[in-house]
Amino acid sequence: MTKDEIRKTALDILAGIAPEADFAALGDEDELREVLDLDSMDFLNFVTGLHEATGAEIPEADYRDLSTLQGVVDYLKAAGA
Amino acid sequence: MSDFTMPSLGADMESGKLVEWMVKPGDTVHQGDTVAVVETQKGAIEVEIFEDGTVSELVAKEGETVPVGGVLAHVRTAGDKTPAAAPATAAPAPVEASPAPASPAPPAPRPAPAAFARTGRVKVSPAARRLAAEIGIDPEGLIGTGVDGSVSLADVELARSRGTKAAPAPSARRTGFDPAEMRKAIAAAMARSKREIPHYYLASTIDMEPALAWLAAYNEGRPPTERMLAAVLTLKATALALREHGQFNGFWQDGQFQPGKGIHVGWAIALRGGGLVSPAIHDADGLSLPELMDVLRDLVARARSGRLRGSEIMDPTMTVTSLGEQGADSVMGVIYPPQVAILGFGRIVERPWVVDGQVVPRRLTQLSLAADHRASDGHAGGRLLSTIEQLLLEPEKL
Amino acid sequence: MSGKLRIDREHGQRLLREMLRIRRFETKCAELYQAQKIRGFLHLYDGEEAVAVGIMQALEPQDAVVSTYRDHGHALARGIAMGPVMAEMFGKVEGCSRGRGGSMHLFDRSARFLGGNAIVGGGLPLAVGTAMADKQLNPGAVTACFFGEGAASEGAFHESLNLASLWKLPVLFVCENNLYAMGVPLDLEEADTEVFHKAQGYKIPGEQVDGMNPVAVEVAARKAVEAIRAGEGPRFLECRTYRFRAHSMFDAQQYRTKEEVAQWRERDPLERMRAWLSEGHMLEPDELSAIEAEIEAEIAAAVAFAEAGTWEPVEELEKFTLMDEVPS
Amino acid sequence: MSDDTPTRLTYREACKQAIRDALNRDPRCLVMGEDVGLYGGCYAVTKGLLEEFGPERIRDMPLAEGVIAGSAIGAAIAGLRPIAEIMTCNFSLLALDQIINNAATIPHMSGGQFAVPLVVRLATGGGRQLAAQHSHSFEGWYAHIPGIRILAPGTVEDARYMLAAALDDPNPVLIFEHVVLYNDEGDLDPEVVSVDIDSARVRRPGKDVTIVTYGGSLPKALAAADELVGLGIEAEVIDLRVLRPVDTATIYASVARTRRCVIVDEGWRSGSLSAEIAARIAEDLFFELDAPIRRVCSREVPVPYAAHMEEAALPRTADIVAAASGLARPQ
Repeated sequence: MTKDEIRKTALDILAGIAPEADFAALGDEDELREVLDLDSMDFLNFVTGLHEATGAEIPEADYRDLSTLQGVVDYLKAAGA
Repeated sequence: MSDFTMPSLGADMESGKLVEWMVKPGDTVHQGDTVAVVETQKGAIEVEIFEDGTVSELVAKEGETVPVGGVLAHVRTAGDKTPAAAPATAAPAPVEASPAPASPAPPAPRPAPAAFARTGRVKVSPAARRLAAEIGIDPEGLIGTGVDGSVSLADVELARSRGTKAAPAPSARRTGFDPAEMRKAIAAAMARSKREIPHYYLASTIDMEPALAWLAAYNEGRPPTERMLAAVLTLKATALALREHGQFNGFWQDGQFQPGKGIHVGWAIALRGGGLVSPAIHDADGLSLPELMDVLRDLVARARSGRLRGSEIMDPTMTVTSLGEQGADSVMGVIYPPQVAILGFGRIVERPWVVDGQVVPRRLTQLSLAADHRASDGHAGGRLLSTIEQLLLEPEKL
Repeated sequence: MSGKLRIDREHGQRLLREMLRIRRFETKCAELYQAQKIRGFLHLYDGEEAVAVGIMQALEPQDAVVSTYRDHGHALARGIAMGPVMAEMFGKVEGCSRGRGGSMHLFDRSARFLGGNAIVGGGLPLAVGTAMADKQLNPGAVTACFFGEGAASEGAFHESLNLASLWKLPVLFVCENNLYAMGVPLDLEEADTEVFHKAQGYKIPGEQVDGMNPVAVEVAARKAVEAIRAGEGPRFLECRTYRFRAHSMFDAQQYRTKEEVAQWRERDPLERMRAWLSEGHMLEPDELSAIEAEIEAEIAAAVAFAEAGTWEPVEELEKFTLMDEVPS
Repeated sequence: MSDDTPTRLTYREACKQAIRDALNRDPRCLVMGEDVGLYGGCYAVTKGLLEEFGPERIRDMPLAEGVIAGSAIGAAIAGLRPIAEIMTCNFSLLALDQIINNAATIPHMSGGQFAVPLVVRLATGGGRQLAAQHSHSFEGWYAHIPGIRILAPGTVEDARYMLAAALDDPNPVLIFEHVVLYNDEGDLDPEVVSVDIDSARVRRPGKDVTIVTYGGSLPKALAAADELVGLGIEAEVIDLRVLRPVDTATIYASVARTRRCVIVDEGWRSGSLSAEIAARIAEDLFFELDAPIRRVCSREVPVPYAAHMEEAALPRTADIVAAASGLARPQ
């Protein structure tokens, strides 16, 4: 997957979790959980979605790397997605 | 023959709108089957039936608003298959010679349920009904000040001026919640709670380190779909504690405490766009942690899509609210009547903590209890908190 | 003009021809009714032709005619073309009332034919009104008002005779006394069965006429109209006549005997006229054949005209309910 | 209209001026009816006209309503412009056959060959202790009939100018004059010299409730509107004027704004003109309504003689106030 594809995949998953959010206004460095008001269940669902879309394992210890959209893209790219 | 009636899905629900029948006359139903979808202030609710039998007649029509207690359907139950027992004073009839009646006895006149005085449909003027549809207000939920108590244009306009927002266009089955209606329901319930329930409050700080460490170890190596959240541990600990402290698990009704039948922990779920719903996790004390996680995941998803079941709305015997990682340090909850207690878990924070005489950083949470002083005293509340703390310190036993 | 009328060959043949036109036309109507080309009520004039034909001889184009529901004979004798009359009965827009009136309501403005009127006695006040207007706007014009003897029982009859006499209006009241008000015999409906006596109560000169004889009717009509035009006020003719057919197409005729009908048929005005003309050498057999052939051709053309007619568009249903202007 | 027309005059005088005007304007025009000449008219509307126009133009007639109407119809067909007077609409039942079976049908039934440009004036209504055979309101019945126009002048202006419009109309026009209005005075606007006979009029604007009425009930409706102001209700009063064909557009425009409607009709409620108007509002304006339609009609009895009984039988201002306030301020 290209970075753009990863980015789009991540945004699609987030849109399913927070359908009301304005993703156009979402910056690459914004704290996702804060800006999108994601609770732990939401975040788990996000991780689950990424796992299912890319096959990446994403252990809990790596959650902190997924705090921003840029982080998600970099992490998954590095994970071989 | 028994009546399947409009359930009370909340302390302040007066009526509900039957949106969809999921059964038809002749269908066999079993206890727990969802048979209808009812739209309430809290959104569309799937309503279950609580006995086995055969649907003989659908009394309410789709689209009809029925008061709580009003008959939705007639159900022929197992007992109907044999003739009614003869009155004690009648001469006993020989059992073998007693034939099944050729046709069912005519139903006895059914007295109107005493719970509601407002029978029949709500009167709404044509103009009011049209405006309400245009701006997405359910006019039948408004107070009518028009002719014969009808909901008039002015009543709808008043509702609009009070900030009622447009709801999704009405459809045969609505999903999601109307935030304005939900706000009203919360307002009514919370106002009643603060008016009627003498709350007392207790709080304890709990060391979550053992639980979180256990959880991290559990989740490690598991794919995301099998991972658990800390909430599962707190829920399970609470459920188990309630087994020991039954005076917090039940309802204050008719001037006395009525213990809950089972431990059905209400889990407070914040909805996107505002609002809150606390559906029950049935018999939470009997579920394993992975089972509990599955239930929780499903419940949150359905709550947010507006597809909760009636029993989930009706049944909580006690409520747990968790502020998660983004919230405040602690919460002093407001009890949802007629429950008698609400537990709150504050955000988990890392703080200095003394362990074995050493100050060490630990992840802590504030556990608080708001309880109905009519049903329990502070001493008992303290013991409840203590039990939960002990359980969380030994997560492997949960 | 004296009470005698000199009938020449041409005039005599005209009377016969006019009566024959009506008779043959209505025979065709009865056939077409049974073929369901004509619907509604159909009242035939069979036997009474001498009245219409005799009266119309005395009228001028400026005069008005108010008719009854048994109006085919009046309309044809007044000169309304057979085609539009037949088309009216078919309900076609080419009919003389655009197909809105049917058999009982033939109208023709150019003939001042103010309609068959299906209310017994309904036409009399109307005729009084046209006469009243004519007296002022159209001096010398006469309104001939036909009605049956059954109408003499109606209040409108008495109100109209009274007013016409009171104001000396130019109305010729023509009572077609065929002895039955639908099925009620004359002596069961009238205290005084000499209907013309009633006119005398209103000081209207009246007389009884043999309605089976066109010459007698014409003689009486000419005399009456002459007086009316002279400003002497209304006149009243009671024409004793008889209809050979039923009241309408749906009538078992239980109120009279076949013998009675047979007796009256012996006085058939057409047959008497034909015999009288033949005996007086005013009608040769080949002339009669020619007349009959012409009439058959006229009827065939009228039926063809009606058949070829069109239905008024339903969009025009409400047209003329309220008029946009007074036709001139 | 003559120069010396007073600006303020009675309804009766307005009717008379209208007739005089018509007779002066058109030599084909004449008045025909019972006691229109020597007697001066049962309600003195034609008083003095016999001397002015002579017996050919002001024709006293026998007491025979059938031939009054019927001969007027024939005369109209044959070119005159009669103004027939039927003393009261109660007597017009004797003329019903001619009006309905001839006047209303001949233009249509003849395929448009004959018009009936006739005007019939009739007194209508109760309120003068004339009891049951002189006090009934039958204009609603006549308004049922296609082929005729029904007018109900409720103001001095309409009494003065509707007749000319009616005579100009090529159709039979029945003008119902309410007996209690004859003595009412009103001002004539010198600028107005004609009125239409097609439209209803808003006699008083308001936003809270529409009161639809006509003829003799119009003053009651206006009085009720005055009283309603004290209750904080602004009633709009619509004068139908023309009962057939009824001007629904004006009614609908008003009710669509006020969303409430009271219909005041001196006819009996059952099968009345008010029923027709209520039905049309319900058919065409249902979704605009914010309250049920209400009607104030005569009680379903023959109008009695005794004053208090008669008053109770007819629509009263208080009834209209109660109906309107019940809709606009239900609680």
